[in-house]
Amino acid sequence: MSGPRAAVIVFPGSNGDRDLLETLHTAGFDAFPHPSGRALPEDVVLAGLPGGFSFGDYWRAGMLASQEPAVRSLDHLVERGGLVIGVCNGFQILVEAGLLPGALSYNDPAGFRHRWVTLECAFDSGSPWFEAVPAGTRLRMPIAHGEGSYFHPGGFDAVAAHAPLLYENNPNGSVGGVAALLDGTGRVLGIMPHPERASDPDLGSADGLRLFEGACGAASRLPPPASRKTAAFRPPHDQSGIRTDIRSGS
Amino acid sequence: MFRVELAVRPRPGVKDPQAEAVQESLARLGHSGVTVDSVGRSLSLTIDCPSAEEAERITADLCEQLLVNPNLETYTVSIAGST
Amino acid sequence: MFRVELAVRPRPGVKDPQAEAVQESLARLGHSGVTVDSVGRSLSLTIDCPSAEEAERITADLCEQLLVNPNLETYTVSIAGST
Amino acid sequence: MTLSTENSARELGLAMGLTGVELDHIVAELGREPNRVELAVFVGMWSEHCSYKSTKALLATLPSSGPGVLAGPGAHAGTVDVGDGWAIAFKIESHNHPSAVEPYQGAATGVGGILRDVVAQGARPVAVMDALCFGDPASPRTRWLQDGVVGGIGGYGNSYGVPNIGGLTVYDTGYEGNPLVNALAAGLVRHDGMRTAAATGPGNAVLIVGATTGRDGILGAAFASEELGEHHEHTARRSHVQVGDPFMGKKLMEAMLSFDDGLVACQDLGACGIACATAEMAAAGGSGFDIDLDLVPQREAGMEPFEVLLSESQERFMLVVAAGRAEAALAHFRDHGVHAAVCGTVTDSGQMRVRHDGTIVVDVPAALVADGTPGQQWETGTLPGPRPYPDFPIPDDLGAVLVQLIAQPGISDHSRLYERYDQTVGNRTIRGPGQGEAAVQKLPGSTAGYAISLVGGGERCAVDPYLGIQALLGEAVRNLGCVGARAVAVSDGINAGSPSDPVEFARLAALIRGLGDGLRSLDLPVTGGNCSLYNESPAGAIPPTPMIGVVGTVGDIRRIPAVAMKTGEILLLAGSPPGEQGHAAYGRLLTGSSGPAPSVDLAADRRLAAFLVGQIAARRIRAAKDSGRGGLAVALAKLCIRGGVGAEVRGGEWGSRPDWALFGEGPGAAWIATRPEDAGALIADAAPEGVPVQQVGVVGGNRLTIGGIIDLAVGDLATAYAKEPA
Ligand SMILES: Nc1ncnc2c1ncn2[C@@H]1O[C@H](COP(=O)(O)OP(=O)(O)O)[C@@H](O)[C@H]1O
Ligand SMILES: [Mg+2]
Repeated sequence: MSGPRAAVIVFPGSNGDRDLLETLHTAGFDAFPHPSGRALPEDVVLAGLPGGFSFGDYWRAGMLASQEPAVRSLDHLVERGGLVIGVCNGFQILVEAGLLPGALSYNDPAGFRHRWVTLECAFDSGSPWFEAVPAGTRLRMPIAHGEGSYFHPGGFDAVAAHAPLLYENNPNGSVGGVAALLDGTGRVLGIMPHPERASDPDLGSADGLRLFEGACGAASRLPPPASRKTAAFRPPHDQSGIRTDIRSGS
Repeated sequence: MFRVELAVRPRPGVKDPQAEAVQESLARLGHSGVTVDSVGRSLSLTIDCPSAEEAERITADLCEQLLVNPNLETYTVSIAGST
Repeated sequence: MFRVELAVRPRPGVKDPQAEAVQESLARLGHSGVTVDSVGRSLSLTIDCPSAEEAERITADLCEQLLVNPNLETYTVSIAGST
Repeated sequence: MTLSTENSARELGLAMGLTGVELDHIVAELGREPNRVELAVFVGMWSEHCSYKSTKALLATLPSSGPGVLAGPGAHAGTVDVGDGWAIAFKIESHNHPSAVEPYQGAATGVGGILRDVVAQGARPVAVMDALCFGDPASPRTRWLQDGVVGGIGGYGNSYGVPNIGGLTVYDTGYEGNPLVNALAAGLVRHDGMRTAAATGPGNAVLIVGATTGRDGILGAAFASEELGEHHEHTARRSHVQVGDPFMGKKLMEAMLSFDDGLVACQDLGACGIACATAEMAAAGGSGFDIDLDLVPQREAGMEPFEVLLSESQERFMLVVAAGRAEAALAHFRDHGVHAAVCGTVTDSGQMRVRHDGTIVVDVPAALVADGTPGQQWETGTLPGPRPYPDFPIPDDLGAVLVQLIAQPGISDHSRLYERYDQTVGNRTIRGPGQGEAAVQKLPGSTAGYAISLVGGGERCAVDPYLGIQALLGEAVRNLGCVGARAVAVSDGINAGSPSDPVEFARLAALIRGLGDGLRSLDLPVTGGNCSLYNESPAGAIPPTPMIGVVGTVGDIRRIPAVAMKTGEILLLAGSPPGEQGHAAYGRLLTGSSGPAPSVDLAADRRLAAFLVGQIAARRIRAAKDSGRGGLAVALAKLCIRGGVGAEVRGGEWGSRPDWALFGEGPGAAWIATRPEDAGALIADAAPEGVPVQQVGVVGGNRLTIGGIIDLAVGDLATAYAKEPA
């Protein structure tokens, strides 16, 4: 298998790892499963944190997994210019690990919810994840979670500039309808809905695949991992957290 | 008005998968001296009734009807005085 | 050995959909005078260490590092003496 | 009664539920009195739940072989060929009694248990479906039960990572004191990857893997074979219920499916735990087992031997591994984060021999324990005959009747319920809950797939069990036809009352006879199933309630009809509107009585299904829905609601009793939406296949109109459909 190397971190209790691997392959990555108990290998350009119930989601979703060695090595991958995606439980883990701000809390109304939802891309972020998803694009994919209500103590204003995807009909009480979040580099994406399950028209939608194809395009242009020092993408926002580049979607 | 604090925990001997998983993870993190005995739930209620005894009775009713599963869980109640 | 009881509850002002859900079930059962203020979680630990201060310190570390999400939650700890 | 009292073995055995005949048989076979631990093993293993002593002879009459069957009754889960070298292992299991007492954990462990059957067969679980029956939907108790049951099914399956792709929910006062919770699980396995329970090879190691063993649900199997008493008695029995741990279950599943080095046999630990697995595995392989209970990883200190043996702690398997490979096996399982220990060896003695604290506490023939019950004969009573509906005039406003029917709990929208289930994890679900007549998934890396229809309920079977179960079979076959699937095999779950009541036993016997005859006329085998008896509450027995799961193959998932019909399509009616007044939700609604026997015509259902499969393969069908509960009118209303689109159907087809034509529940009928250019060819193909098809209307607008009989805004129908029970 050729293509950029991508590791899918498998936690005890992950259950979306196979779906994520399959979708990364479809998008052109050379993807492989990587146990969460070990730091990531140096040769990967992308790490995927899959959906599921890592450590049973016991106590608080994502909390126990956020301490795993593979998660602790994500900083290093990001510094090297690598890409990270956390889907559903993976998003919870990224937030718990502090790689993304805020918190994911109990759905409002409470309870696990599976549903096909429509997301709208709020602005052009410049993030590699969104190369194929311009502002105004609508994406259809399923949600499947019980603790996916995005919360930030500063409210929506504090994160709007980093929230490229908003729910058309907020299914879980997320502040401002935030469905996904980018870090300051634009390379770390947390997303509560499941783009890896919207990766094939036979399954009802291939909209999610576009995120991965964008990432694969960007990752293919990266210099080989060993020689990479700095971020390979322009930061999408100034660091004040103020939204500078929003276009309204249609 | 009485403030009622209800603490619910697994009955001794009943399997407590949450405690086992938290224990496993703490061990992985190297916290070897810490044993997780149980993971429970807590509820804070305000009950509008004339006396503490009444509040206690209502709470016991609620626990039996809905809030506690007597076969899997035990509970303790503390009534925090009227306000 | 110290027994530590940790109680975590939603930070005031943060939404508590679980409490709302319990409130709804109570209303359905006709319990009108009861308000559900919050639903929280609790953890019972045994810590093997020489002093209560040490147990307290270890617990505070665990809470800060791991067990409590300060964005959403507050916590109280009680140390139940050595055994 | 405890095992330590000084009663004689006989008194103790009788008190614990064995019959005199059974005790005599045990003593005769052993040549001595059983000791107390042995007695407990017999009590558990010879309970109805484990031994099928009341139904064995009846079930033996069911057809169980067919061209696609790779493993039938007797396997962990029936397994059928679905093409591309893949097979589906599937089975239905009930967890009625545990769920009545502790709905969340009862249902969760029910799902965990049936998933372990699939894993034991060597298959990776790909789907769960559930069949639920409750009492009054508006009562607080039903809400509490349903909330817990649905929470438990979702809580286990969502975490485990297996999608729930459909099910059924029935509300009927007959289930008030005794709800039913049945679950179907399906898994994918390569033809050459199937596993067996047959333990062979003296000297091979016996391993127990997974969770630790605690005092969980000791003699739960015997409990499942008792009637439910008053509610307060449930409380006293709550300790029978297990706690599910989907996190452990998932780790264990991955560990099991990635292990084959030296694996000889395996079995899940369910009812009667270690006792059941040792006896059945040894009996299946014609071998014996020596087990040392001290080697079993235990969660609690000081467990009695019978407790360790009969514990129903969840998330465990027993394995037989080739001598010399045991160490590697232990390392494999521990790497996956689950407990593992060698706890015995295979022998050639034919005996189930159990040691505790250095002494032998059980030494009995494995085959005697596993399937040696003398069987149980019950008296058969006479069934009350069905009665026709009392005469009633045609209601003035049939539109209002339609609105009422579509709002009936059981017919109305279940999305609030199934939203609590993950339906798409695993990237296989082509049609999930609410998306078609049957669930559809695709095979790995292929456009071929398989479909599963799970149908059930007791209303029709209460009127006539023999015809009622056949009506269900017909419905399942039609459902599969609507998604282009050819039925291959059946798994059934029979839920019934106490066989000691002659009328209940007659119902049970009629159900199974009806099933057998129905299967024969459809040329379908049954590959496994489950019987849950003693479903009674102080109010009496439940209606006799079968659940029928049918697996079918789909040639090309890209050709199956759309989820909804669209403006501009032509509406065709396949089959004839029912003329006679067979049992129907409509009759019940209007007269309050349960009415005559259901109308059944399996040959017509079979022809209709074959026709639909052919036309779907020819890409001529855009949407299809068969007539089910509420008849043709409800089926069409649901098609309109799903697509948010109206339909205009001409009048004149509906005869002198348009109410029965539209709301009757006759067999062999379905709505088909097709493109105008395909309608001619489709109709031309129908006659030679013996399926009457006529063009009756068009899709479009925002009203549903049927001749001058019904004229309703689709929005109003949707509102009624979505209404929560008050
Ligand atoms: N209603 C039924 N129809 C057909 N086969 C049945 C039925 N009930 C039970 N069986 C078969 O009887 C055997 C024993 O059932 P069960 O004890 O539930 O299996 P297991 O021990 O694998 O859980 C199984 O092979 C099962 O398929
Ligand atoms: Mg149908």
